[in-house]
Amino acid sequence: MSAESGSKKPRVGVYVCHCGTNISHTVDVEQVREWAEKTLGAEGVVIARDYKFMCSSLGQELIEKDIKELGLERVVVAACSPHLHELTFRGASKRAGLNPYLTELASIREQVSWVHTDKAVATEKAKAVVAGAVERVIKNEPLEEIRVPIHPDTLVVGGGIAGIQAALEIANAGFKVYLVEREPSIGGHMAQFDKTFPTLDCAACILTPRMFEAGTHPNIELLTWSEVTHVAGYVGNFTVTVKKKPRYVNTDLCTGCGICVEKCPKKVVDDVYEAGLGYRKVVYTPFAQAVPKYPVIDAPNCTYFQKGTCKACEKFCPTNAIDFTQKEEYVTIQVGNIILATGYDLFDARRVSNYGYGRLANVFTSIEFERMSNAAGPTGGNIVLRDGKTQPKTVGIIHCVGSRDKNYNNYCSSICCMQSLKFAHLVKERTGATVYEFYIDMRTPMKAYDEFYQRVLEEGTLFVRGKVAQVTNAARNEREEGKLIIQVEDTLAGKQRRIPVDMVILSIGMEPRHDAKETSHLFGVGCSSDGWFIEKHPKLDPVSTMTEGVMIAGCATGPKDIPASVAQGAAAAARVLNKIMQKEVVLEPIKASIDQEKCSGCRICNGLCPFNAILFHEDRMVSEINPALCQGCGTCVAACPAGAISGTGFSNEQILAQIDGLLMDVNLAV
Amino acid sequence: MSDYLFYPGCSMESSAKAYYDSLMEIAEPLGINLKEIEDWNCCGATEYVGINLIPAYSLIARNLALAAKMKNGTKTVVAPCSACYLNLAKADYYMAERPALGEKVNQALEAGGLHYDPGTLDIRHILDIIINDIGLDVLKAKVVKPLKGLRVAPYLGCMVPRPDYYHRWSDPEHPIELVEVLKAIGAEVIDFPRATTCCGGHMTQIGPETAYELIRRLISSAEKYKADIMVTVCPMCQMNIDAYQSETNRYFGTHYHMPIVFFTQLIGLALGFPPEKLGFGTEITSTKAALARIGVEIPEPVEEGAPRRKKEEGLPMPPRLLKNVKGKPRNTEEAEQ
Amino acid sequence: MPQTDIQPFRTALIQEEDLSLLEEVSMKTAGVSHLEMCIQCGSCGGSCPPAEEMDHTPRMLFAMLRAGMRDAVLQSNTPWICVSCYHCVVRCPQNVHITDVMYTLKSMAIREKKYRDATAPEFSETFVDMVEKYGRSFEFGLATRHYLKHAPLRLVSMSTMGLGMLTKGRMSITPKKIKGMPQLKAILDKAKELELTS
Amino acid sequence: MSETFEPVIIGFTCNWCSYRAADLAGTARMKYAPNVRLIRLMCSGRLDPTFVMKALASGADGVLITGCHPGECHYIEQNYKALRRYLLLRRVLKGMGIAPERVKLVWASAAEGLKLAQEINTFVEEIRALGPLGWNRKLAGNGHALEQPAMEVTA
Repeated sequence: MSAESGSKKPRVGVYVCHCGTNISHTVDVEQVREWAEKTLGAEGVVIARDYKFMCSSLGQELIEKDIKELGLERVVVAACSPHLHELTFRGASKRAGLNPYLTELASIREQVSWVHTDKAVATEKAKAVVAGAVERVIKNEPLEEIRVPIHPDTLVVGGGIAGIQAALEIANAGFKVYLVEREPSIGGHMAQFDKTFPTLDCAACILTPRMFEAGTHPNIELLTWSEVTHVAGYVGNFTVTVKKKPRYVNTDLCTGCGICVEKCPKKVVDDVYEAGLGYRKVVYTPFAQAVPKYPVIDAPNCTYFQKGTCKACEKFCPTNAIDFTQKEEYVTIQVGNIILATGYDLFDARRVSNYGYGRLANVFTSIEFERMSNAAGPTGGNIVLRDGKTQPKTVGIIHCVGSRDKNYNNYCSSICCMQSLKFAHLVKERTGATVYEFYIDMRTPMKAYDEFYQRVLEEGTLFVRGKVAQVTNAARNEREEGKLIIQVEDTLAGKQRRIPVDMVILSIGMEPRHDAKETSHLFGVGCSSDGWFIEKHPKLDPVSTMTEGVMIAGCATGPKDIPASVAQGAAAAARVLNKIMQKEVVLEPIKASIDQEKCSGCRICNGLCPFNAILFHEDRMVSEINPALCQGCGTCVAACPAGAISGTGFSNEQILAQIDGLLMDVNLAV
Repeated sequence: MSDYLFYPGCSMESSAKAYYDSLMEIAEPLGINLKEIEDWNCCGATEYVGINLIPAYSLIARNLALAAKMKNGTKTVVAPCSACYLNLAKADYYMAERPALGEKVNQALEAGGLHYDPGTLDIRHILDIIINDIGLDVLKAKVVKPLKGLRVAPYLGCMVPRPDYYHRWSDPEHPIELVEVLKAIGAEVIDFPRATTCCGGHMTQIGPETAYELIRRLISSAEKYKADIMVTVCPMCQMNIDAYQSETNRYFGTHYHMPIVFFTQLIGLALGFPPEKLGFGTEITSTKAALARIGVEIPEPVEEGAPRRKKEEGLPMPPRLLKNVKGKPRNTEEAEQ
Repeated sequence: MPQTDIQPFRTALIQEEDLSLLEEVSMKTAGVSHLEMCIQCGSCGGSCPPAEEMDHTPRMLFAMLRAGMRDAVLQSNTPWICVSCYHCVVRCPQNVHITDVMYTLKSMAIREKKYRDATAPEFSETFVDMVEKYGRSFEFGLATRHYLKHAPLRLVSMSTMGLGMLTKGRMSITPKKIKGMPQLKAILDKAKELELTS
Repeated sequence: MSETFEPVIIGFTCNWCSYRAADLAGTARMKYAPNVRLIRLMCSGRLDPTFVMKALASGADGVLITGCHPGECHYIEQNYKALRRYLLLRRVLKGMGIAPERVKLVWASAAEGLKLAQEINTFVEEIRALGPLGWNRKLAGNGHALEQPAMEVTA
């Protein structure tokens, strides 16, 4: 490589971090420093230092001092991943009067010292990584961060307990919230439950006040029976389209008296709220405490919509609130932040055909059991077999149905152990039946959970450690005749057992919403291959997403129990409030722009932008990028045949220079 | 007519001759053209793999290599025997899943001038062909004598729906394919809970007491559901339940009489073929009474299969020759009481 | 405690531990066994139709493999009782190729002559002998040879059934031989020199 | 030089997935071959084929391109564009007499540190098997490398 010595290269400082021994254990830091000073001197490096912890205040001061005293124009810190400390070192530069974007981090910890073992080889690679960063930083341009005002309103998607909590937190802080829910009422899965573990509080008793508060809060606008159909814009300035499905009930007139429901002559199986275990009318409110109180007409099942006659509801409505002419309605709202609390679906137990759900009458799912044990449910809280009257004498509860199984879902659904223990307690309490629990591992890690396990043990529930092989009605002898037989290896006894029972409860796991992929595209959040939304950081940023301004809470990111969902709802709200209070948001100035002189008007870039940030000016026959919409991916930069598009932060010059730097040793060897 | 490469398997020439004969009869009207793999050899059943892995898979793969040479237009190999079907399919699957196995097997094959690349062929079972290629509509259209009033227990056995690495079946434990075919020919199909449980396999030879228990579970269950006859797709299942039924009865002191035939035999009846052309009459447990219900007369069997010592009402006499004799149904829950 | 009391126990443990056993079994199994993934849930032992005849459930056998208890594993009757029904395979939450592992354990037990009852291994060997001789299985030869050796009296009790099979044309007294015997022999001879080592 | 050939590979990573996968591999102390040097882009869609050419011409023996799984792109669908360019690029390389296997596209989500490490190991072995490219030496030699590309078997 021909180094043009004497040319006016910017003055670069290189700082190599030991990171305690995290780096120096595998990389000869001293050697890297020496080499940087000597070999990269020709490239413009005027100073190279190493230090135990560059990120410490002393380390940062070192850099600040050099910038001021040596007149550094570029800084390279060879340390950890930029995702950890890029902001730290940019801050140091800024304090010393250097544009923060003239500082680069070279990752020699995550990409070198932690993943390699041979010290000599690792040291060589560290040098290459540093050289790449030096060559790149020379081509960096000073940039100004972008500031965008934040719209103070917030959209919360999903009216389960996580969404309700988030909405209340923000509303109570004095800001407006739109709470969108696709079912007729808010409340989510929690509204279906009877008791909650481990305290056995009645779910309705603790949820209803929250629902009521959300429904009547002056700062919360409920959009139930509604779905988000389109999202445009970016943090601080989202434009969201919401489809309001027709209720066929004029909510301005309806008083929620319930006469229409009473008079409606048609009953259908309620697959949503009653989980298929009970019936509802065709005009209905899902449950007594529903918020809002207005009913909905289920048009596909309504006799009037299907046959043109009936109208019983209309006839009897005292306020003339029934309106068969209602149509879908689209409303557009402006918000600054969005919280996704879209929740989960339940695993379809029929997929585990060896457990017989759907084939064997007295095999129930956990959600069916919740409804059955609920005093407001289809059996009035009586625990009975499918015939609706017989109390079971023996009940088997099977854990991990559809979870921890490569044939279905790999993950642990986290709530099933506790839920099953709760069922065992309820069955005992209400029927006195013999209860078996079949588990692989008992997982009771949260507050007061293991104590609940102890309590259920004490109550005499029989625990069998083994994944149930099958539930069958094929008896082998008299004793099994007419029963459901649970066949399992009792792994602690080392023997196969066949246990005849009257009722089986399958503790079914949680799954991502069936439409999670579409939702993730709609809001531009990441979705893992199994369908759960991806957090910005699983530990340190669990309620943010990679998309600024879009938060997530509750089971949308994975299975959670009620306390965790509530905590996440509140945490997401805190994140949003933090943004709102800042009044404006700082964006990375990574944007593409088109040189109008070079643009040939070929329009190749136009179709490449998924954010519709590229406009084509018909009159001048050139394209232009709207910096407010550009997200900085750089696809158009790479595609422009005229080389007219450049991208700040990741320009061609920067990347080509980095390649040169990374391969410097190879070329020196030629 | 659809062309298929055909791997009959050893039992089709002997113990499951009825399967072979009936399949040959119904193939033509259903439009199935079976081209037998030239000079095929035994698949090794469940025995060879338990002795020596590479020779066992080489033995299977010789058939695949021979079939691949003939494939000409069709890449589908049809096997009617469950064990053959599974062995051929597993060899193809494992040779790909474990390249080291594929490599070694091909080294062996090359000693015989052969070679097989996994994935070259589709290995399918005859039931899969009938339901998915020919289709229920075609089958229904060909039925001239629906088996109305015949209560059948659909018995698929183990090795067709499991392990099903290629996901060809509706369910590994409660698949619907055989049920659908039997319904299509007009039979009354019972909801047989043991449709895919084990018949004992080779245990009839090496551990008969184990096998008898498994056979007992099957026939008692079929009888409980008032089946007239069991219907299978597997020569081993047919053999165990048919030929070992009297021994099972003797062992437990029971009097079950549950005939079992191949599904192709019943399809043949429904398509109007005379029973003697379909191999009826070769079973040990007579089908006479069962088929009389639908007005089919079976040629007089040489040997009556039902237990002859009918007097045994009291305690059963266990056969003295067997080890660990237990004269009553097993109850694994005994210890629990 | 006097040293002599504890010594035999210790020795037994040291002798039995063979931590490469699991890997060896996995390597010798067709396909990718996933044996190391076993979570000891027992869905195999629960599924197994003849589990009650086994001295160890499959799950326990896998725990013993992990513990390196070579002799105890290879002496177990479990693989010989396995009926290859694949119920455990489709239910295993970790996709362990259980049936194929059983085949591997059988072949290892045969090679190391560890099996305790010769009936099953010799049946398999007789079957294979027939196949290697004729290229096809030969039920009559198999049955007569097997029963003569292992259950001569059963031969008598089964003769009614056997006769029935013969008269109904379901069993042949003469074996069928394939044309390509030399080719098959060459393949199998070569195959016997080979082993899965990776 | 040592007897085994140690290839030098340039890896392009996406800021949102594979770069984080590399971070994760580091945090989890997964060990992998040291032959790959990574460059961070905001998206695999930013990958200009020129970058690949430049890397190969400057002495790299192979180029690894990594991005989010199809359907998981942070920018909605730009990784599909990367895929299209990658396929085109391989055709071009082949036309130039360079084994197209020298460039490989791998999907790795932010959670797939292990997968990324494994893919890197595999790719290093693949390039090791292909041998050195040495395009930069040719360039340094006669300055006409593009007309006289490195000798490659392209059967």
